[in-house]
Amino acid sequence: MDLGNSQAVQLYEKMLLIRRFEEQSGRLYMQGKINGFLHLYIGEEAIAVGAISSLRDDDYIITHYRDHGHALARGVHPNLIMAELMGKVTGTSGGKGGSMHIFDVSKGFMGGHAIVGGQMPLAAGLALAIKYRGEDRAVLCVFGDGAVNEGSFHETMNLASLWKLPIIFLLENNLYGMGTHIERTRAGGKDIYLNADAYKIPAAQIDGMDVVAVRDSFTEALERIRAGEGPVFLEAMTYRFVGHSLQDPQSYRESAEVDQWRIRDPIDTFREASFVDGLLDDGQITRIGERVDAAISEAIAFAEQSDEPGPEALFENVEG
Amino acid sequence: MDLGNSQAVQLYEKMLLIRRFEEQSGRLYMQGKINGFLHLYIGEEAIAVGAISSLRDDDYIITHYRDHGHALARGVHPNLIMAELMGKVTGTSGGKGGSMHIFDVSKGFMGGHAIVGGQMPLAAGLALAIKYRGEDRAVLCVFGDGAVNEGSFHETMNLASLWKLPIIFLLENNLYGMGTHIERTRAGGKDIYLNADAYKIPAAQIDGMDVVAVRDSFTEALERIRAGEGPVFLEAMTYRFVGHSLQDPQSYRESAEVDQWRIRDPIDTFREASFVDGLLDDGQITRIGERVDAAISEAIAFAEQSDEPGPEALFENVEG
Amino acid sequence: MGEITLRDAVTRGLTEALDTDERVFLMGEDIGSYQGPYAVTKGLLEKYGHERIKDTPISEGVVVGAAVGAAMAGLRPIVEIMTINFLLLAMDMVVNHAAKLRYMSNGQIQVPMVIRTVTGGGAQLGATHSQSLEGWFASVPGLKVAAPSDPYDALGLLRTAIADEDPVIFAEHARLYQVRGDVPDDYYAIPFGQAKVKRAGDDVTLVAYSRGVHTALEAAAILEKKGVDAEVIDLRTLRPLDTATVLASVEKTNRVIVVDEAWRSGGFGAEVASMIQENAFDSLDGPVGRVAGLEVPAPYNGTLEASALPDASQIVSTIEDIFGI
Amino acid sequence: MGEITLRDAVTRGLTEALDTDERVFLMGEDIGSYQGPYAVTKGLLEKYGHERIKDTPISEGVVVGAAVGAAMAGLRPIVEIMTINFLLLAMDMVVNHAAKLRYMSNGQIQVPMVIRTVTGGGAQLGATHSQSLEGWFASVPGLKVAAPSDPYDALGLLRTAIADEDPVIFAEHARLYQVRGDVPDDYYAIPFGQAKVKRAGDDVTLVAYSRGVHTALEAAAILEKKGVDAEVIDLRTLRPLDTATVLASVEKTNRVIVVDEAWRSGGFGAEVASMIQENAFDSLDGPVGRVAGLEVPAPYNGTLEASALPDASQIVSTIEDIFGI
Ligand SMILES: Cc1ncc(C[n+]2csc(CCOP(=O)(O)OP(=O)(O)O)c2C)c(N)n1
Ligand SMILES: Cc1ncc(C[n+]2csc(CCOP(=O)(O)OP(=O)(O)O)c2C)c(N)n1
Ligand SMILES: [Mg+2]
Ligand SMILES: [Mg+2]
Repeated sequence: MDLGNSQAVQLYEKMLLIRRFEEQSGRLYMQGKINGFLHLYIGEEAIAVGAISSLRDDDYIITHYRDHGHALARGVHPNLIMAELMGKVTGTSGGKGGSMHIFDVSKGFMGGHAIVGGQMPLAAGLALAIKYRGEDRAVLCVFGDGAVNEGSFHETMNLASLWKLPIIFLLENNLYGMGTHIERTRAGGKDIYLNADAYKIPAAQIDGMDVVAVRDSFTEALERIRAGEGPVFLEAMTYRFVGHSLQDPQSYRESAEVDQWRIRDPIDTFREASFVDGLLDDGQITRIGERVDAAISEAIAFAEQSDEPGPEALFENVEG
Repeated sequence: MDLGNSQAVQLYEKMLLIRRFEEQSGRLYMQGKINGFLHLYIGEEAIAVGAISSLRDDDYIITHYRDHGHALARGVHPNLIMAELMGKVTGTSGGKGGSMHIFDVSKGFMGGHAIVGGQMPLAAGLALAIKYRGEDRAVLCVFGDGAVNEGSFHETMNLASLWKLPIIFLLENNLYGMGTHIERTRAGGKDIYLNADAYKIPAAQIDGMDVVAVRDSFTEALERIRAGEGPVFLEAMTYRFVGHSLQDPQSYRESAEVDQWRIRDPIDTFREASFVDGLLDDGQITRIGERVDAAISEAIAFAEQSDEPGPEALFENVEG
Repeated sequence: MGEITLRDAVTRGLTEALDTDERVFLMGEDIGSYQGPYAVTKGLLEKYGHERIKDTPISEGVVVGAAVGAAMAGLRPIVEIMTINFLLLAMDMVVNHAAKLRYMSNGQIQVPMVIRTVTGGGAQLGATHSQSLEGWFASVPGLKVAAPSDPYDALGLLRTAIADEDPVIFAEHARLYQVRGDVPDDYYAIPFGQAKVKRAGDDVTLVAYSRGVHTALEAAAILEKKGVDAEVIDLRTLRPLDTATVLASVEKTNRVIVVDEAWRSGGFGAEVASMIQENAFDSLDGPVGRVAGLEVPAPYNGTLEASALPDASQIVSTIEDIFGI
Repeated sequence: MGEITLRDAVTRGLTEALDTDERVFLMGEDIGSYQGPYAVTKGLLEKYGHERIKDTPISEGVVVGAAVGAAMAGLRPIVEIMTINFLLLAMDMVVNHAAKLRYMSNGQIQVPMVIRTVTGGGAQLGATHSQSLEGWFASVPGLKVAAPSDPYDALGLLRTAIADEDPVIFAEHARLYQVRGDVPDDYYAIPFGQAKVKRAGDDVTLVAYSRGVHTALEAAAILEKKGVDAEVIDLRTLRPLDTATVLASVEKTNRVIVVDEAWRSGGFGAEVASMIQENAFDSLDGPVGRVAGLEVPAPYNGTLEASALPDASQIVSTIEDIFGI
């Protein structure tokens, strides 16, 4: 792998942080400490980490409800996210947003959007603002294979290309929208990147289980975007190892299919490859694991010890 | 031209009927006898006539607000359409629909829809009903180049192909949506049929100024559709010789452009070609002109002599 | 006769319609292989197959629109829109197509279809997923809106909805699926526009629908202890609205509170309150009171969210404030 | 000071904002090379160029959504949606995005944008093109809704709308563009939530907005001849709603009629009527009356359509019916 040692550490640590965060979130949900809907990112970590590690600090990120991974990859503090999941006043939105609506504008993290496809038109607007001001920033717009069938996808792709907006469209194709397989929802089949051609947007399909491949594709795409040449579309093939949400009985897929994909676990494979390439040694791997565990424990403790918002919060920030 | 004499008469007569009907509608609008919005089909007659002459009586047609041409081509009586335009009780909708909302269910003419792109999802439903019942009927769904950028286009194209619905998508590409040229609204440019591939729908671009070419493409497409192979997409290139509606100052286009297209007037060119090929002679042409003029005069007289709906009509047909 | 949940009552209504009317089919996101997001359609795919239990892409616009088209062609589609919040993506199809086609075609076209959808808040789903928008649909001529509060009504109203010749919005409250109640084995149906007196009383009328009925009944129990005898009316359908039952009650009690989970301003409660004072002004001892959702997007935090939704104690205190009882 | 049309007042407000605030740009269908479907943006493309006067594809969803995104990033987009009926295609962007983002982000995000749109019926455009849906938006926390009735208010409210930190629906009535009125040369702005007494009177209060104000003024002229002195209140903004001005008037006149072009059931008039009787019950001589749109989709035929819209004679006869004056 074409990677420095410190980069390997960073990529691995971020992915592991997301994995452990999600595992603990799931556990806390079962304990009733997190409520509402909870969508975990387990299995897809390489995408958020590969993509976001290639961005600049002044780029925007906007994503769907399965958003913890992207927020963590962006460096939104785990304490704040966990507190939000638990509805605490210290959370990213003071407990008023919840898991599906994580925002940290100080990090250019523009949400967490729970309406399938809803973030896409907003991404066009963020990018329009960049272009209007003549800046070379970019917008990362994340969405799932299910969102592709919404009208908002079509309208956004057209506008973004027509106006040459600086957006990188990142499709997380995990083959399912909730419990329905993409072959049963999309006439064009599972190779969605082919559709970008209809909008004259350059596109590629990439391996979403390979963090380095994701990162490299992004680096290249961003050059084009910053040069003012308009949007790029990247389809990362992936799989969610767990249910759609914590409510999901997963009756729609065979466990053999899940097992097959688990073999390609993005964290295990990256750790092993890095080890083989001499980028990570046993000591580092242990220390990273310890750091991540400490960060998660801290996040949980922070969240649990935080207060709920007081009644005065109810009417705050309805209007400006 | 591969055409019989009686077919030539029919095609010519229908096109002329539409042309004269529209000319008179425009005149009546200026006189204040027709109100609201009025969108004329002048210049595009070959499409409706070519397409609809290839349909069976039990096929459905659904179209946009620029609908007089399709209704006339389908054989909806000019009297009823003209009465509707004048808001009379004898009109297709008893004067309650108006120009943009012409319906004649007895002829499978399912409207006249004034929301851009709105007819497309309905077309999918009509076709779904056909398929559900195992029939070999087809749905003709007409829309403009402007409608292609609505989310409803995308959602409908996907569903139609996914479920192999018996729809013939007929795009009337007259290069403008109101006053905005397609190159300024569509990233993919003016060859819209290329987009059908993204949905795995077979598609072709056809000459919308040539009634026989339209008819032939339709005949072929319908075979496929009736065989249960799913939708077909045909893009007919055309031009409206007049404004978008009677309100349109047409400041957005050069008269030279209009003149250029007027050279290819679908009625004149068909008449001349038919004359050269011996399919229409001077006598026939004169008689057709007379018949058409008589039909239009009758329609206007019928409409003018008809009553307005009485007050009791107001609350009729709100609910079943 | 047996006690079943509201969920099962809806499932029974769907099954029965699928069994007895070939024109009926179901369409919606994840109603098939996922077994239904709220498990209402559980087992139906296995029983009726893909032709009649149609999983759709995530495309609310064309899902509703295709149902409209199928209804235009004589079928009787039943669409599931996962929650009423997502109907915002199909507003044009509902309001400008389904509701208008009969009128614009002067009766040539009918649109007999049902849109089942989940309404209401209180499940900590956040602002985008917790709205009660049924009142908007109830203001549109050409639409009908039903919102049952118990299993008996759910089945009886669903039967009427499916048999109706017009588009019906059938709003199932997310937090009522587990409500249990007796449902007869024999066939019955509940005509639209007939409210039900859930509890008779002489002192004050509580008008509600859907989950609000339970809140009102809770309040009635508290009021009873205070010696106040409340009458609770379940509207059952918002459009058509049974004004007669409401007005008869108000003429008896002279006091009325409307309970509504939607935001207070412009919620359906506003219509009910206006209608009552227009028609029974002289019978009223005081203004028609409204207990409704507070005017904030739904917060995720459970305590905050609960504080924004109407509850029994608010009903009791509103009665105290207005009528001094 | 000069007399200009409401159309020109809006154009002036747009021009001024474009001149003074670089963050302002316009976006909409046919606002540029077509010169605006209602000619409000005439000449602006030539003056400001494509970067600031953006013709868009016919895609209401992304047009509104992109404005939301641009506002999130600190610009001040002004969107034109050709008519309020087409906003049905962007409901999700307005209601579930623009209105929610500030709250869900706990104030991290602001969405300062204006959606200008044309509302109302009476132009024989048929059922799909003639609705008055502003009341729905006025029920959503996080949105603001302005609906001017004359050029002075149009400019004053538009200035406030553009300066506001939240999404504003700015509803221009299709049949008011030609209304003329004096507009000062000097700068002024009209704060939201301040109704205006258009005509003072002691006997009955007529509450209206947008075109309804003109209908109410016509009625007041008729009433005057009958010896009835009507006070006419123009709400100017529906959200926030100036309850104080309305209630003060009702306390003086003891009689009130709400005029609303939307369908009566669940129209904005329902909210106003409910609010009044809740707060001024003891001042009322009789019920709050409503004169509103009849509950039918708009018919094309002009006579029929006119009969479905509120007019002055209905106001007069409603006052007679309720108050016997
Ligand atoms: C407009 C809308 N429709 C439906 C839903 C319910 N829903 C939430 S997530 C989801 C599946 C989305 O699938 P995909 O885009 O592939 O993302 P993934 O969950 O696989 O990451 C659905 C249908 C929603 N939130 N919004
Ligand atoms: C949803 C919606 N947006 C905008 C309009 C206003 N409008 C009416 S026709 C039209 C142009 C449509 O162009 P196209 O589809 O190319 O059809 P054409 O008029 O050229 O036949 C527009 C923007 C509308 N009726 N519906
Ligand atoms: Mg997916
Ligand atoms: Mg066109």
